[in-house]
Amino acid sequence: MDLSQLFNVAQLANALALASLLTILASGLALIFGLRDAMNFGHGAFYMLGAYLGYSVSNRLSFWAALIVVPLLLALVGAVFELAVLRPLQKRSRMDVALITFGLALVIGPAIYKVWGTAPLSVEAPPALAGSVQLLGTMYPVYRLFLIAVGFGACVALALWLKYTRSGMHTRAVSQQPHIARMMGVNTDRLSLLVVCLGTGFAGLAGVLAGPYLSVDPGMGASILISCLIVVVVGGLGSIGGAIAAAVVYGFIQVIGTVLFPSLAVLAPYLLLFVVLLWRPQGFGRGRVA
Amino acid sequence: MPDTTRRTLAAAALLSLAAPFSFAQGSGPIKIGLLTIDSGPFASYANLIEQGARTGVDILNAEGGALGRKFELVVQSHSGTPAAAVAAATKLAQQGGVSVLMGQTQSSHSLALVPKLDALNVLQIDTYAQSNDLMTKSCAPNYFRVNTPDALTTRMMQDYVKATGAKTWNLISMDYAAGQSFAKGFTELVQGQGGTVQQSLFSPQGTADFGSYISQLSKPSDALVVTLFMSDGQSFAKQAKQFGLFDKYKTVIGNGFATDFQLEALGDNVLGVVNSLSWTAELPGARNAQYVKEFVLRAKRKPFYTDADLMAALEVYRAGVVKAKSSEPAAVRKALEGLRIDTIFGNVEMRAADHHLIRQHGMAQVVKGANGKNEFVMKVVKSGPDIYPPPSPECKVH
Amino acid sequence: MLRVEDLSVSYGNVHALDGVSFEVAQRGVLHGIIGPNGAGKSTLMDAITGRRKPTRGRVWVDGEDITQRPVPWRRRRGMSRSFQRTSIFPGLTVREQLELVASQLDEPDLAQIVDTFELRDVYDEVADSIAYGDQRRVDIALAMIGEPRLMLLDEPAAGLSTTETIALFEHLTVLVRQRGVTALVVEHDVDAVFRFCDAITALDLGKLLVTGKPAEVRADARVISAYLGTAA
Amino acid sequence: MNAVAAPPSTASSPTRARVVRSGASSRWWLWLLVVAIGVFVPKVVTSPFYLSLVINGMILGVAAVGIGFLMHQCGLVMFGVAAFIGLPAYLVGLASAQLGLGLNMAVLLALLASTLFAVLVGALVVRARPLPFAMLTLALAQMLKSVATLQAMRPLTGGDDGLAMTFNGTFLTLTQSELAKPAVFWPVAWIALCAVLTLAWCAGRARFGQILRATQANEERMRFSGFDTYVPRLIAFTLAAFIVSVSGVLIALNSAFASAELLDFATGGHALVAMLVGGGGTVGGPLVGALLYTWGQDAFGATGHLELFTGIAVVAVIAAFPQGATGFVLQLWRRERKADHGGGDAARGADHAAR
Repeated sequence: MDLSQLFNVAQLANALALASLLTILASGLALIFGLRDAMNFGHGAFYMLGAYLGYSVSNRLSFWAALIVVPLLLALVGAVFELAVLRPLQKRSRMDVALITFGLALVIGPAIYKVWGTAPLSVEAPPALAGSVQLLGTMYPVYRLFLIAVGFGACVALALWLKYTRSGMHTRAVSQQPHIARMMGVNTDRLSLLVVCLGTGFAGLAGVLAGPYLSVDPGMGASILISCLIVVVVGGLGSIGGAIAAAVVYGFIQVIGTVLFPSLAVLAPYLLLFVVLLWRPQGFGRGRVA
Repeated sequence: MPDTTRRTLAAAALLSLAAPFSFAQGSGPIKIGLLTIDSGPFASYANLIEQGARTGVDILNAEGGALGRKFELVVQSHSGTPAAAVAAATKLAQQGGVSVLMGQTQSSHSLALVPKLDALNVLQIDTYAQSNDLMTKSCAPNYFRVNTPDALTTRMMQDYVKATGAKTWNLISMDYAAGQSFAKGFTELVQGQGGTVQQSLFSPQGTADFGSYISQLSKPSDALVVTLFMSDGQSFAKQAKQFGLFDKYKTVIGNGFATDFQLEALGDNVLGVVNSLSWTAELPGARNAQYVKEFVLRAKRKPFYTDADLMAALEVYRAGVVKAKSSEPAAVRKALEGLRIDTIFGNVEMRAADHHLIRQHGMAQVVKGANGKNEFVMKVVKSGPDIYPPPSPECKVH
Repeated sequence: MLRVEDLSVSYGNVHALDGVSFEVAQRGVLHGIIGPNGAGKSTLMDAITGRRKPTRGRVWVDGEDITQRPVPWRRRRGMSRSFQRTSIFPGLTVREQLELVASQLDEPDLAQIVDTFELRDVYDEVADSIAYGDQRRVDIALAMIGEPRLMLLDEPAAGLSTTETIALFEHLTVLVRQRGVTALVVEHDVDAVFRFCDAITALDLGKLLVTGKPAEVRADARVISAYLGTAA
Repeated sequence: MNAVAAPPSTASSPTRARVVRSGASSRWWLWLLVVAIGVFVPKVVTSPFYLSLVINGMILGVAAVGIGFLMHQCGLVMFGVAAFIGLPAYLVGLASAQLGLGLNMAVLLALLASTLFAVLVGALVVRARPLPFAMLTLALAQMLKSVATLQAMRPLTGGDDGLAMTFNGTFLTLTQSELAKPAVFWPVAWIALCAVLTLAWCAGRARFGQILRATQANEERMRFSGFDTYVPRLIAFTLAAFIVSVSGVLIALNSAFASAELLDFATGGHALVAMLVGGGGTVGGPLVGALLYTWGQDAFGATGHLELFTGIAVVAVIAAFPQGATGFVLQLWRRERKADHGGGDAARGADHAAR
């Protein structure tokens, strides 16, 4: 396995493409965890719902319309999720909430099969992003560059929102010290609604972006959920900065692993999770939002 | 088609008419069990398989069934794991009263089922699993196979590889039983003809992003062989198009990669790809043409190779029942061994030594059809005796 | 009995405890620890009982250095403590948790402890359903089991009325004298401390002000200024 | 099926203790009687299909009892239960194929190796908080699955195709083909299930269980009461893993086949769902959940709605009745008893035991 494979631009871009998709998904999960202290095992199912809605909307309208409409639809789903599940179960233990979201994922899966059937669907990239372009000597799909741009753009926007807006500051406060923040007059319920909608909206965005990048099939939710959990935990539960860093590391480990030790590549993410959870339980970040 | 087959065809029809008068052992419908998968990557093709089997049974019943009894299809779906397949087969055999099993049995399912067939007292006529083991060490008295195993695909490629004149090869296959055995066989084949395999990559099942593999394959060689199935194949095809990978190769060969029932979803991503294909509607033979006509009439779509394999399996079973004059598994097994049967593949033999149907196999290319739709055109067709390897000594069926 | 040497605890550049040293020589005494909020009383208690690793300094009990010893080892060797925020077993009844701990530390006379802390009437209630005052007494009773030689009580009177506080300290004094237990009491109620304790240590901003008899400490200028701010 | 409801805990005042002790021994005799009768069920229920259906339910029940014990005693949910189902199943196959051991030795080796592995893994993961613990065990199962399907491991485990086993010799005088027949395999599964239920019940009732539940309630106070809290939890994890390993071995013995799917989250998820629906609060709860789940798998399997119904069941159970089906039933039963006697501490005692 000559090493030139490792350092050519295409492999670097592949790692960033995977990292950007995971970042969008993981930051959504980290937000929900930061605010509601709930590890949402249904996040993969939201992502899959986003991909299937993306398929339908881009067929009827256009891919660009889907990029806007689907995250909003998922934000609505997020609102229902917050009001029907997270808020009433605030007092319950973290484990109970996690198990309920696990049950939800089991419900959303078959619901999607009922509507869209079980055959894998293919979503074509819009004409503007369909071709490939010369990237420092090798042909590289335009769509993936777009994906990298959107992925990190979303994260920058999220970081700016957290840093410079009032609701962003409240979010950081609540995720660190919920009781004190409540005493300071932060309406945590209203804020949680906003944040959960944002989190599931991000999952919808990731779903739509995944259409042309990967394939839309019934197994996509479960496979990416485990990667997403690893990224969030390794990044530090509830920390957005940590989640972004962990997503990039995860992307590189996955790509480099595939090139250097193809069969062991599959093990790399799990070893990463084991080492982090045991050696540094709060993960890379400071274990709180941003 | 030589007229002898036409005459034997008429004789077989007569025979089936005469059958009702001879009192057959057992009465009521002859039940055929169909295994389908309801979750995982193969689930999306379950209704396709069921439709193929149901249409085949309807055609046979229209031709008078066997021994004056009609055939009846009993369908049982399961979650797709080998253990679930065994449980579903047990239910069909003990609860459904079926005397033969067929359907969506992947290699791992058939390998798990074979040791149980005797205890369940049921035959299995496989149309799905491709593993070579089922022709060698994992043979069993009650196990028959109609579809083409991997070894055959590799031998089919032999002449085609020589014809392309390509010297350097890249391979990408699923890190999966079928993928592993094929890659090994193909590498030996290429080296045998003085060629070299530059890269042989394996991608775990359920890989979504093939970017890192495609970038490695971008280091060109003369030809590329893709052994990826189902949704993995579809993802690879789409992403390869985005990378413009196929344009870098003179020849691209698919094994289970471009299949007719995925052709529509694959679209132009696979234009020009040559794929091993064991059957197309355009194959010669009166019975084949008649089958295609009736299939389109009943199912409102063109039959794929999976439907043809199911039809052949049903025809083989009918011939066994007619010869044995009973649907009792042990009797049908003895009757089938060495039997020459008229099927849509023509007059073919069910080899006694390893219970494999010696039928044809081919190589087809994806071309833009007259109506603008992509379709397969057979480039090479080989008859069974030319390509089936001699029966393996490891295989014990008595 | 208990010797604390240059004990310090710091988080980054915040020094919650800075070089505190003092000694409690006799047995069967009540030793008060006082100081304004944030003086480091609880941190001192946590460092001595092993709940928090000190960044510097040593703790000796009966001449043996126990600074690195794990918490369960210390409890089995007779060093017990109660908690500022009541820490008992919510799911178990009072009887079950007292009997459980008593079986671990082979307490000879559990009945005496139950009666001393007036727990007889809530004995079979599940801990999280009894009154706050009762819960606090269970917390201290748990620390009393197994004839500990050294007991550290973290604000035992927190949230109790003055009469209840006095009754509590009276019980403590009886048990301490009877069982020869040395009790270190961190307490805000300064009057109770001056009235019942045999010796007192005063802390402020993580540093030791003075250790001595109640009268001396009461008169000490540094203690007055620490509590009342600099004298006008 | 006899759902073993947890008998009321020991009486409160000393005088009643003597009365209950004699009651306890009579309960023991009743339990042994049920076990003895259960062995002859195949004489009554002869249809091989229903027998094999209930056997699958019992095998799943054994795994569910294992993780139910861990959840009830330590509050730790083993998401990666599949690891300890798949590992012993593979080990039985490997021991008989690669090491050529007789079946009895192979089973023993599989259980021992799997339990030893649990001690090693447990030493690491038992330290973690409940949520990271759940994810660590999930990662463990997925890792084992990846190893099983590694190219290098193909000669040993058969990769994706799975490992078809040929046993040497017999398991307690039962040959491989006999083990495959439901009527013959029933006593093996039944005795294993009853042994596991008794083990979990006794461990829960013993002081060991009390220490675990107290540690779960307030670990700091336990440490400050002189209890080491790490070793008991490690022992509880190992015991739970051992129980789950018995389930894995039963699968290998009955189907003589092990595949990577056994290590997949889906298979593990079945045991988890069964335990949650049945109710982890009692020893028998997970078993009832497992039987319900297997029946559902057969009834809804054909319609493909299985996942939908299990999802709804999990959400409903956790939201509405946290103690699961058996916990809910026990509560109703106890409320009547309370209504008849007008209260009394026995009822509250029992309720505690089920907490």
